[in-house]
Amino acid sequence: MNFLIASLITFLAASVFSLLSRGEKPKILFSCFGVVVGSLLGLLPAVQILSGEGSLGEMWFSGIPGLTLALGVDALSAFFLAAIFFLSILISIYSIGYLKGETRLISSYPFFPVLVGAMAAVVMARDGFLFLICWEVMSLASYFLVSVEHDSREVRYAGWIYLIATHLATAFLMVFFILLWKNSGSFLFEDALRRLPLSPSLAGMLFVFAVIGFGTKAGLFPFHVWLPHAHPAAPSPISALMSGVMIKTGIYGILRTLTLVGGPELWWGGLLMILGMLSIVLGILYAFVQEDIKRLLAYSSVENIGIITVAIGLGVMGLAWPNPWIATLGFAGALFHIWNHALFKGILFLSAGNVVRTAHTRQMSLLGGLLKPMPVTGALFFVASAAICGFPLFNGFISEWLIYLGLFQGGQDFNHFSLFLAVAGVVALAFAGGLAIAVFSKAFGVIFLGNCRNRDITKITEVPASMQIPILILGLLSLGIGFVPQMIWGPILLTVQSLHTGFAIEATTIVDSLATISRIVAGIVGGAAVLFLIRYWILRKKPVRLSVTWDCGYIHPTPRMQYGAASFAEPISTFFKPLLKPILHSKHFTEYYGDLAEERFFVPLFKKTTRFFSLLRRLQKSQTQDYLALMFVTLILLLLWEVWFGI
Amino acid sequence: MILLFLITIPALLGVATLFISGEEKRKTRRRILMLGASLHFAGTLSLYFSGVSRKWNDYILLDPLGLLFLSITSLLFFLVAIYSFGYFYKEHKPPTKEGGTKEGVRHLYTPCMLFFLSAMSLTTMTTHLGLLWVGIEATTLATAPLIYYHHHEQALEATWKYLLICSVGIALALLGVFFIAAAGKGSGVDLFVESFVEKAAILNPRWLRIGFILILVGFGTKMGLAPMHTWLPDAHSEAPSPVSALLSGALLNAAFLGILRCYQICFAAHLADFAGTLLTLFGLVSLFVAAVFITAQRDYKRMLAYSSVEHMGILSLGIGVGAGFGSLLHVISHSLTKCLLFLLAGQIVLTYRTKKTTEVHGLLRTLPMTGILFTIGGLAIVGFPPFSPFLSEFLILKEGFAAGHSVAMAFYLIFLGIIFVSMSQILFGMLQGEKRELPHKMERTYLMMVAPVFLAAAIFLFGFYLPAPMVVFLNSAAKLLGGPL
Amino acid sequence: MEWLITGIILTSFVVLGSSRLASSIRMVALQGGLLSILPVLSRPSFFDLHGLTLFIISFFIKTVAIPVFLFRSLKQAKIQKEVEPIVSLHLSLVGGGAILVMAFASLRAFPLPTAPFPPLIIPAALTTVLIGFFLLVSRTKAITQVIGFLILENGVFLFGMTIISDFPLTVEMGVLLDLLVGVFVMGIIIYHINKTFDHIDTQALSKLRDVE
Amino acid sequence: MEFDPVLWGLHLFLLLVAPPFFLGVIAKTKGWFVGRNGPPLLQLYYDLFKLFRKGAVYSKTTSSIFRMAPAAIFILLIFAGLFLPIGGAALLYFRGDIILFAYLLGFTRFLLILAAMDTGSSFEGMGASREVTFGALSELAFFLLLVVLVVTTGALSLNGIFQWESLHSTFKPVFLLLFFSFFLILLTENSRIPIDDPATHLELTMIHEVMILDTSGPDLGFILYGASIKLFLFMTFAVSLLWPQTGGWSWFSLGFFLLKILGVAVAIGVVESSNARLRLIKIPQLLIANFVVTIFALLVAIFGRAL
Repeated sequence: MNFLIASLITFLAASVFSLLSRGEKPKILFSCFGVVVGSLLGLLPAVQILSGEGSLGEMWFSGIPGLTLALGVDALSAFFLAAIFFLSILISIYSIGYLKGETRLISSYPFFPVLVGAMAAVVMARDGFLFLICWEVMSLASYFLVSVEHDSREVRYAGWIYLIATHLATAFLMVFFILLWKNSGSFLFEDALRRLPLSPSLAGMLFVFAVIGFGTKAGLFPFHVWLPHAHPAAPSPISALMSGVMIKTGIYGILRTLTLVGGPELWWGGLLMILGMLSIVLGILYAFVQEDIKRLLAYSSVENIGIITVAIGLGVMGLAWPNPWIATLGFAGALFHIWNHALFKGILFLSAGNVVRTAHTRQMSLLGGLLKPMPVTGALFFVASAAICGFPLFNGFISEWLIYLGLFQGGQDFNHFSLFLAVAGVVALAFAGGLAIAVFSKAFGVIFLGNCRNRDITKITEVPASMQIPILILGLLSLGIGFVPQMIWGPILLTVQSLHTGFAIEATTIVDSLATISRIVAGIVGGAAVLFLIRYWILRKKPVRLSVTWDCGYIHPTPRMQYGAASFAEPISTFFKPLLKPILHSKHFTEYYGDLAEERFFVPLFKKTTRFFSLLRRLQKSQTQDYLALMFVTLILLLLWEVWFGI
Repeated sequence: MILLFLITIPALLGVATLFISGEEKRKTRRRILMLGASLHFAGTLSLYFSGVSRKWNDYILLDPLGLLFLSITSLLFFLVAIYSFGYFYKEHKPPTKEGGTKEGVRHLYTPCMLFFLSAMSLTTMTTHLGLLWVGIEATTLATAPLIYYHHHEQALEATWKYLLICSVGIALALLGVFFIAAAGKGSGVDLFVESFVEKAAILNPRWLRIGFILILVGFGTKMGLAPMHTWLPDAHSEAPSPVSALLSGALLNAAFLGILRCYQICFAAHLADFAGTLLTLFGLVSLFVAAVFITAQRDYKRMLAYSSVEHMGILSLGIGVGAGFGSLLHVISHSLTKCLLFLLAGQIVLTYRTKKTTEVHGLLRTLPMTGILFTIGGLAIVGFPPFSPFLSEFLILKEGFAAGHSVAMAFYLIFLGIIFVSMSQILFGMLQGEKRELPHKMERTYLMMVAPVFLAAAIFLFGFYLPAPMVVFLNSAAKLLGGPL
Repeated sequence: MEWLITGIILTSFVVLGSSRLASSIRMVALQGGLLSILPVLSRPSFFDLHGLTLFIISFFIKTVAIPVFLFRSLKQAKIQKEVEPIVSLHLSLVGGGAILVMAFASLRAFPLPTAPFPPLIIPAALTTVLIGFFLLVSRTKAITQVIGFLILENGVFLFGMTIISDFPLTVEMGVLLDLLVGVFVMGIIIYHINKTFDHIDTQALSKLRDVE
Repeated sequence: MEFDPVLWGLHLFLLLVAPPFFLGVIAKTKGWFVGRNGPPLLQLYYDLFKLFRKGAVYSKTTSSIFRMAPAAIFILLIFAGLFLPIGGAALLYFRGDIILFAYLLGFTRFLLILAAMDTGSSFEGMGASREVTFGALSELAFFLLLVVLVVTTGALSLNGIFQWESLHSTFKPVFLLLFFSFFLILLTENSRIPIDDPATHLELTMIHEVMILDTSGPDLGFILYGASIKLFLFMTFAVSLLWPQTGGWSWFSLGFFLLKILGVAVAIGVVESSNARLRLIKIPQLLIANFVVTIFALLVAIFGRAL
């Protein structure tokens, strides 16, 4: 625990020093190295706990009577802590390179340690009040980082949407914790645990509140609207951090809720699965039609959060049936995917950051052919794309495999409603799998392959090493987990078991299967190596010529005639037009795909409310007489009520 | 003795200042203001040390509730006095159409401020209903010239409305006092709250209820509860910013104290349900009205004024659902935060020469210090942790749910949400954006920054930590209202 | 005492039906005078110190100071001498009648002990308060609103009579003083309104609002 | 899973040698239908032999992705083949290998698309775009089909599914539905008429062929070889679905298996000859219809299980 406290203090100190110091260098130094040091300090106990050395006790501090601030770490917290600290280290190293010359970002970077610290504190919080405070501090810190470039209108809008989404969601969490408090008389989690089981209606209500509150942060449909705005607006390392770990704190919240409100019911899992499937399907569809690379990645995060949620929903249904095998597969798949998504989404956002940094545009249709000038970035983007599509060899496959396995098992063991959901889950996942190929072949293909579509950016060079190495580490880890998935199975199983006492299954079958997969992957790599050698040997003596791409008889093709992002997406977007609702911007001759939840629900809701209010405002006549009459009428009404009350 | 001293010293200084007129004596007047503020603040502080009697005679005495309000007033007054030095210095310097003032009433600023302080002290230091009423009426009269400070048409209109509506309100409150007195007629009570509480069992509930309604409407007008709040946005937006800060931070509290005193009686007479329902109702209506008018608001001082309506609604709601501790804490939170915001708004008015939200952009880049403090204040006022309004609003929510007022709490949250959405849009619209080069950029008046920095630090600290004595003290005050933590 | 109370009600009605400002002010002065005699009559002996002091002060304020002050501002402001009601005078009178009926009808609902005073005092107070309110709402000129406020205040004072024995003198004096200062400040404001707008019609005072 | 060298050798041998032959069968069938001789049965072997001896021409635009993709695709297909029972039991199996199988195939598609986009040609980009569209739809149907199989058989590996008892003993209508559904997937995935036309190069209707316009030499060889293997895998799947292997492995069963594959190849030839290529916008409709058929099969399977 001391290490973790020290780590939190380090973050705080880093932020304060960075805020107070003058000049760019010390500011960068304090904020980035502070995070590195703090994260390393925190990583140690987290890893220790995950290797099975029990949980850490609680620390208490009470500033206000009745509201204690308690910290503690169990396996679930440690699992998230490890992800948070690990990614933070790499991102802060990346930031050192990224920050050079970004004056405005540097002056906002003291919020970076605050954000990391708040995330850590959120997962360490052991009482509702501290949780809420950390939760909002986390939102605020990330808000300020998102809206660094607030000179631009879009960024302001994005920041605002993010702020209101997260704060309104917190209202649900406030109610959640207060209802929990009402039941147990204390905000401490352990007291809440002592009062289990809750009445089914209360537990159900709590669960729904938690899903709304945490789902918003996680980016679950239809509460995801802030996400596609915030990610493009934020600087790339921040997008990576937010997408990689911050939105996972929402998932943490849902998992923590499951431990707090007791034995789950079947419909909880159903709710999660339905929301998850909606997120998957719509997330991947929207991702596919995006022109902006970071918006694409943001929607892809929505999809992946959907996958995680489906897995948790499956786990919950497994618990409710009860079917420990499915429950284990569901929860393990979710946790595994959380790690995996942190890895490959980290790579994707950071390498997208490299691209944006060098090419100064996020529009994919203005890019192309960047693999040659930026080989490292490109290669890693490829690795991450393959991983996020869930191909074997890469880490993404393992988690998707676990989740599929659970869903298939559900198709076998479940009945009625749950069976239907399990099957629908497979379909949704398959749909996402097929479209993920589309999305990431588009992203990688349009940005890194072919010719550059914009002549202005032909003089692109690779970014400095400090911006390559963190991505490289992430990429190696992504491959490593794909090769030897067993290596993090232990911690995951430990975490799953800490979620619920009912997990008594031996998971050796899974370990065996993972070992088989590992061997197959090795075989594929070996086979590929052999084939490459053969190919090399064949071509060694033969004439190999370089020429232009065959133009099918057309003489003067220009790079701008290549298939671009929009044309690539055309067949599918035509097919799904009813869901996508493209809005034609006649001024720019472009199509913009509005978000279903945003355009059809939130924007009209806000507009209607505003209009209603403006009607009400019109009643204000601003005459003294009217004001007095209003007062008088109020008085008379109250007196009449009193007379009625009195009788 | 100190109590008497707290009432009379400002008054005497005020009378003395009346004779120091003329533009050239401006500095002298400000110094006297500072002197009065410091003496009062010192006196208030000394009350916290044991050995100082909190009772002068039957009429002038301080219970915990009074001490709470007195301390807030004294502190805010002290801070505003410091701020005034810089503010009026700057406001005077570049003579423009908006900010410029005519000679004549300006010399009334200091005496009226001091009279206001005196009246406020009287209000907090008595449990006698009649004297309380006198104190509150006196605050109205003392602040009217302050609102009229700028002497232009709008100021005149605001002052007229303020004076007339509040006077009518206070007349109703007087009627309410009579009704409460009538409730105890024949049972040998005098007009002290304590004696009513003592004899609560034999009070006529009918008269008590009518009396409470009248008091609620009457003092509610002064406090700014909707739908009697109508004067408030006008007065707050037209008054000079230090005055707005005091109006919002201190004056509204005085009326709230008036209502609390009557609630004390109702509570003792087992009418807590009745009074609570009314307070809850007014709280929710105020929240709703504030939400309606904050949305798409074009004048940021009016927005802050409506936010005061909102927070008065929260206070009323808090007492109504039985969250005594939370409400009293919210009194502190709101006073500090709103004072901070109005003081900064003054800074912004001076720099941008406009009160329109659409014309203020890029505050964070143009005036970094003001911008940062305004961000803190803005986030605090919309209920973001880790600032103290969040804590108090959270406590109210918690107690509300605990007492089973789920529906009221749901509306509370919805209205807070709407206000948050509207207000954050306006606030961040002002804060963010490109840097503006303005002709009147004069941020570095340290005197004007002392108070905001102090206030920001205080609301931050109280967001997650309340000193133990403060908790004890708030609890003893909340016990009078039946809602200790 | 019934005579006095009836007189108070009647004066309110005269103000309600009067079209000239000067006569309105005079009537308010008269009402104040009647009101200040009332407590003296309620005492066992005429030379009771409490009652006498109150009589002197309230008589001075209500019948002398305030009307004089109002006349002064009327003269200074050079305002038109008409009342300019929103609701016509006839209708006002009808409304006043309705208020009176209502007040008497509600007598049953207010069974207050009025000990030294006749029970008539309660509906009278109520009528006066309501008529004051009615004037406030239905007249446009600032000075008529002050008059309305004064009548409202008189009604409250009348009500206060019933429990006068419970009031210590200091507080009553404070009440009256506040009233005086309040009207005084209002008078200044009226003066300023007139200077700024060339009239004291409060309908001009409606610039401050949230919609444009 | 014991390691049996003979079995492994034979299995691999079949996987590597047999596929080009069946493409010849299809071509022959088609030729026969239009009343011509058609190309020789072993034509693809000659082609491959020729290609692997050639040099190559690369576009200057292309990067290493373009060069490495064909071989990688080939090896991925080979490994996918290890999970299918070819004339007996599969070489490798574990719980959940169906997912691995599907994703290996998905990976090949991803690589092929990227290789096409690497050339920077608008034609190949177009092909990639179409491939990705139809691929996504057919993958959806394929997974649903897998669900039906898992629900009916209770097994989670391809081997387990095709060794399942009642798949052998009683013939259920579900499997007929599934077979039709899968046959359409087969046609889509392997670019056969009516979805695609493997014979054309320069029509605006093509999908698969246009993506490999720039590929030459051994790389083209890998692609063509791989395509034939993929077709072979799909035919194996189809055959196992309709008429699975009974008993253990024997020379007889192997021969029988090859005969069945031959039948499927002829069937493909017949379908290709008797149908015109669909208009491009009709294809998604066809695939959705296919999806609906699979859902029908799923319902039949679920309610059949409940009985």
